[in-house]
Amino acid sequence: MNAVYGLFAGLSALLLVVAGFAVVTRRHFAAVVGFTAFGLLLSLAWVALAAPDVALTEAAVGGGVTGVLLLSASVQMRAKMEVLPSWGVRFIAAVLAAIVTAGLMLVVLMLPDEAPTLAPAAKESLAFTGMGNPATAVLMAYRALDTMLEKVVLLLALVAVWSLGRDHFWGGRPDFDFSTQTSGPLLLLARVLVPVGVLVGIYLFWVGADEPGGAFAGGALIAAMGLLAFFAGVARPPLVGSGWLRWAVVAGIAVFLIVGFGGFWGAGDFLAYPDGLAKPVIVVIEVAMTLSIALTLVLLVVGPPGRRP
Amino acid sequence: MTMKPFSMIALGWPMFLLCGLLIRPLRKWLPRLLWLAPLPAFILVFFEDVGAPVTLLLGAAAALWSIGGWAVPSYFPGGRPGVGFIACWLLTLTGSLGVFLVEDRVGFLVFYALVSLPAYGLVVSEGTPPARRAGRIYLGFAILGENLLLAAFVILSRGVMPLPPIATALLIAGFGAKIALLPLHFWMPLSYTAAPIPAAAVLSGAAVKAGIIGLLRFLPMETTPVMWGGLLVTVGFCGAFYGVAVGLTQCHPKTILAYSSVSQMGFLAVIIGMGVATHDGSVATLAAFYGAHHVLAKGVLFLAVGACAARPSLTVAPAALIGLGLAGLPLTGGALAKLAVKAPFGYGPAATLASLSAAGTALLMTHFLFRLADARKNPAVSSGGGLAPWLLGAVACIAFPWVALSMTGLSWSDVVAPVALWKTLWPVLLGGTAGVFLRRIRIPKIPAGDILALATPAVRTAQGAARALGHLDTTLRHWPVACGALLVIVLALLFAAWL
Amino acid sequence: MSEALDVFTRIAVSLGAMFFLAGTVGLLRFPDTLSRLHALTKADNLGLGLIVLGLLPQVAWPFGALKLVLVWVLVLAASAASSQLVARKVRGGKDRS
Amino acid sequence: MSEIFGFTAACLVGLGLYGLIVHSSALRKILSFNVLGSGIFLLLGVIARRGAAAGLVADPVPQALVITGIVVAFSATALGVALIRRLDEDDEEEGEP
Amino acid sequence: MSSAALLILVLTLPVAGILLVVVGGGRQARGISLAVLVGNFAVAVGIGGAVCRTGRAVTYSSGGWTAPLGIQLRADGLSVVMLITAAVVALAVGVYAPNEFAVRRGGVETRRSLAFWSLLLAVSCAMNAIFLGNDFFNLYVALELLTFAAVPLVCLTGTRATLEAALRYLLFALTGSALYLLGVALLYGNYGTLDITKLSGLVRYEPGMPLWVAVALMTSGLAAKTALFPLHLWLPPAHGGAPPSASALLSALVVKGSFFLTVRLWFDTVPGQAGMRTGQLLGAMGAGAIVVGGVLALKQERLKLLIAYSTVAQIGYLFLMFPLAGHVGALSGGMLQAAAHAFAKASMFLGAGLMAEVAGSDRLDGLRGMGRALPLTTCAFVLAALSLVGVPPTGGFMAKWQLLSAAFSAGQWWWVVVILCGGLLAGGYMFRAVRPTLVEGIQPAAAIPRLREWVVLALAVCALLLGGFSKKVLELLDIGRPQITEMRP
Repeated sequence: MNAVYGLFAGLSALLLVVAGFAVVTRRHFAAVVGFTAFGLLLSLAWVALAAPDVALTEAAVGGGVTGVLLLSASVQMRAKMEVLPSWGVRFIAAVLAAIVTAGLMLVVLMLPDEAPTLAPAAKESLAFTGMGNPATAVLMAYRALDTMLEKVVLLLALVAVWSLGRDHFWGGRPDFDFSTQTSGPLLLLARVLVPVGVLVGIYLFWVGADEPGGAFAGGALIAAMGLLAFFAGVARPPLVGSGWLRWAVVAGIAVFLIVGFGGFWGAGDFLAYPDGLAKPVIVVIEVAMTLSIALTLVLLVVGPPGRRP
Repeated sequence: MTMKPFSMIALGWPMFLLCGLLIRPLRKWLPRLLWLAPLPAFILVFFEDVGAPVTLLLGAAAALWSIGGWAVPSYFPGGRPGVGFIACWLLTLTGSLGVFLVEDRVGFLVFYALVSLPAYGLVVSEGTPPARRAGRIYLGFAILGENLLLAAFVILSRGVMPLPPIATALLIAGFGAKIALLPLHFWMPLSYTAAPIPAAAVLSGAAVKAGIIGLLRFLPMETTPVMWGGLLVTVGFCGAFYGVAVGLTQCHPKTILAYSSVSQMGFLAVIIGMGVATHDGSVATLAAFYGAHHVLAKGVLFLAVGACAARPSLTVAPAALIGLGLAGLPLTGGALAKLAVKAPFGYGPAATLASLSAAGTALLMTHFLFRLADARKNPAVSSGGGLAPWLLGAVACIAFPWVALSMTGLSWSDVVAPVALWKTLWPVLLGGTAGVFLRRIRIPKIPAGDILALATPAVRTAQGAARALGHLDTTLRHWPVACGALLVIVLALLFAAWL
Repeated sequence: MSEALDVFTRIAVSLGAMFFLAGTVGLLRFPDTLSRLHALTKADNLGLGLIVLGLLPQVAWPFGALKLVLVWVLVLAASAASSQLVARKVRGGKDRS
Repeated sequence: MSEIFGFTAACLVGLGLYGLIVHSSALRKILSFNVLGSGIFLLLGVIARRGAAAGLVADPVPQALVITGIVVAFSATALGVALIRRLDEDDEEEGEP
Repeated sequence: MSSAALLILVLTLPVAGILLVVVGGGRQARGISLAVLVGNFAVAVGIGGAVCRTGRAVTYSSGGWTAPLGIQLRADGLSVVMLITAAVVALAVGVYAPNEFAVRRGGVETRRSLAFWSLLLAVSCAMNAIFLGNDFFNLYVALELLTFAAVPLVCLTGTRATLEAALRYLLFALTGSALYLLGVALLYGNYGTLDITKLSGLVRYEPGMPLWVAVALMTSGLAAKTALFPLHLWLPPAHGGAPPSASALLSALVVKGSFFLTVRLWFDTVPGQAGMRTGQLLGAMGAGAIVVGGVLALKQERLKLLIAYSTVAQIGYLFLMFPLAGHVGALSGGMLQAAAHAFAKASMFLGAGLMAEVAGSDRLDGLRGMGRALPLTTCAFVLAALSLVGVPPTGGFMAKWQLLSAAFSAGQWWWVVVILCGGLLAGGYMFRAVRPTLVEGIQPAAAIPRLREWVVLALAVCALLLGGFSKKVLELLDIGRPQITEMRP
């Protein structure tokens, strides 16, 4: 047991060091690299906390796609070094942050000994949903409304990112052009890794009902493959104005809504799943959602249209 | 808002006329129809029982609005004031009549706002820089008064008995701002000087009485603590004499009339204060009688300023009658008003002061009459017009108190008794003589708005404070500062909740 | 039997971990990018291979094992490609000049 | 164990807040925001782990909240980065002519 | 479907609208959006009817999963008033939205048309979700949805200044929501539920330091998103720089979202439990907002910035309800103020947009002659200003009346002074905004469709009517409130 404690303590220390480096260093690029490493380490922490679903999501998003996003911004930035405020400001900020941290630590220690939990309730209702993975049950059944709203958030973020383009590029392709030095290895990687990766992504979402995985982790993996394909120049980002793209982007929420209102007819409530059909219906939603998530994530990273249609 | 059905008609009618502004062909005719606007309210006075004070004040106010409305076209080129002027006129009119008719508190505040705020449009309608300045100051006071009254009314509506002193203080301050009680008076000379003559007439005569009816209604004489009566009497007398003193230094007839209003409103406050001090509710009717006479007299005197430029021969003599009447010239309506309010003053020092203030009024009116006569040689002072309304108004002003005398409990024989005649005559003689002598002395000029000149340092301080707040805003809007403030707020909230 | 397999797992995973350690030391100690890269890829690929090998007896046959091997192969491909890219980037400047 | 990660979460929150206050460039603020967010998520993870009951190793509800939260935080990052990139492009265009 | 299902309908209808706009491209965006907004309004009124009829709060659990495991939606009097307000404002903005957001001739979608209409619907959706939410995490997602809808609205024109304003807004709002989420996490850790109704029952018996840490974090996070002084750094540039229809949404609705959540937190979750000082602290910040916002508004030379600073000041009034909590009039006064400000401010921003279109800029000294050029708009402008100043019988007046009443009943006279000073300042800055429009002057001829002017006027009239019907509104606000059992000493 002590060894496990030591391991966790070491992991925590490593996390803090890397995060501290990412926050404190003056070089933007280094900070972003540090943050990506932090994301990967964090997913280890999630495994330690018995949250494999979160670990997968964190690895795909926190360490993966977010890293790419931040990297793309840091590469483009003209200033490579951060201009920090005066010593006094930093000191006051550090004191304030330290007080908050200390307070939080105190609160962590004061958390009730008998932790209040919804685990029994979740477990009890698990049978109705026909799923084996309680986290997925929470996401897709108990708190499905959250998940739907969250997908709207994602879609809206896409609209928001698109709205940052320029008027004359509207309808065109995002300008995500890193293929100036397309090279053999990258090409090879794209050709080999992308199909396998997409397969793994689909697998992740498929097993998500019963095992760690789920639509978001799967979608994020597929998105990463898409980005790799763009990097290697194997594929081009789609036209923002194209019809299929729009349909694909909204598919997840649309199916959600259809199933939701179907619930009135089938089970008397919005987003209620008919007895025995819960799992297939959820899988249908997840198929559409995985597609939409993958596409939306890719589009979020490649940014607004930057070339004339 | 609660009121009697006929009151709704009386107040709906001007609003209906206002809607006429939306119809383009009607717009041309509306200025000529303004005199019709207050008529339903005027008719209402004769058959609806609204209580003696309201009957007196409302009747006089409606009559003045009608006369003033008749005079409006003659003061504007082509007889067509701007749409804004008409709208403001009708809105102010509605408010001015509405404060007498509405029965609930919120409704009173609504009409009070209506009589106060749109009048800004009347004050600034000439668009000159002094008019705009006067308008700004007027509006500031209107909003100040409105806010004070809001607070007072909220306390009133909580129904706590006895009324907390702060509520009474707020009421007096709020209505005091409207009736230009010292030291909240300086907006009055500025705005009456700036406003066109018919507007100045209705504002000084009718609109200002919203404050009087407010004091009468919300400071019931029977129950308000005596102390407040004393305060009103003191402040009122100060205003009565101060108005005369500063008025004497003025040249422009409109400004002199405005200072006379300051003085007269002060005197009215004294009457109300006497009522409060003696817990005698009947004084309300007497105060209303005095006020009603002032409605017509002051309004008509403003019209005289315009009429004088057109036909001096038909103006100066009646104006002298009315002006000195304000001071109590025997057998005029003003004398009746003065006699009516004799009773509450008794025979003590208050009575002496009252007589002295009447002498002061006579002095100021003499000064006004000289200036009026001078002004006809100086066309810059006023553009002429409105002869017929002026004459009608003059007749109404002289006749009205005789008609309404019975409401005060005085009889004809009381007012023609030699003692009564002498009582009202000597202050007039004293003041008039002093006025004639004063004409030979050069009096130092004080700018209209008197103590406003002293406000400059205060304004500078305020500007400095505003600049400081601007710097504060700039500092707080720095990212690290705001972010740090956020954390400080977290800690402060926690600290406050935890302790 | 299972105990022997457990012992094998322990040995193989520990060996793998040693290689990772060595790779990390190399990354920190070597003077230039290329040699760091060398240390890292060589050691890590081998280390991961040993760990996968060690874990094979512990997982369900055949899909679990297949997944593990797949993980190794994918990492191999990715690290090969990325180290190539890094190397090219390092040399890129010199080539052009 | 929950304390260890709980303290780590608190420190991450503090680090994130510090970064948010002192950094002047938006990119680093967004990065700090992500660190801050990670701290909060980790705290939820600790709460989930403490809530293990009824045969489940953790309370799945906070875990699901974290997954939703990660998506939301990512959306925020994407929007922020898009804004930064657009502003940088504008800078370049102004600089070039 | 029962009337409770209307709750889910009002949530999903705008979502469906967004999907249709994205799929249909900007081509039919306007038509779709207007249809959805009309439907949204109808459903909001329907919910209002249901709540009035039953005299109780209407609740709905999605999927039949009841709290604490599931998410409950709940419509009480507060929700209904704000729902209808938001629906009216959103619809008005939709009708007003100028041609720049319509589709170009030939049916080609433009960036702005797609973005504007979907963001408008998203604001509507997020507001509905916030007003109906009864689960703090669900509310977090709704709050973020609102932020992501609001930020791009700021920079729809794409100028550098607006982009910077948007970025600053985004970053500060994110900081705020992070603090909020931290508080939510602590609440869950201590009570094992995020359902407001359940929580309010639990915290009564087990208050303690963790609860107050959570409440402090959530409150300050929400205050940052509401731009409560001194956290208002982002508001003036964002609201002052956005296109007018966006500014109207931002000022009238978006800041009310996080404010509404604060109300839910303080009045529904921990009612009557915080000490005297917390309320006073929030009230003090509100007072600071009223004074600093008012003075800064007085100093502005541009109409839209003036209105933006007036929003800073008016937000201050909203927070005066917290020190007065527990006294009759505090809650209703604050909510009335929120609704009245929504109508009046939307009307002002939209009106300012029309004036800027005619005059070519929104500099105050360039607005002379507006009274003649845009009579209806000027009329609306005056009405809206009166409501903001608090002149009877407008909604703003009734709100102040309620707040003052609560202040007197609490014996906290200092808030009376603040409210009265605020009224004077408001009179001053609104005078500065309105006066030039009433002065004679010459404006270039510009064809403004009458409909747009009527929309502006209609909103101002709503602010006026809110005062006239305040009795009804006050009754409505009381429906579904937990009985106030304890009055604070």
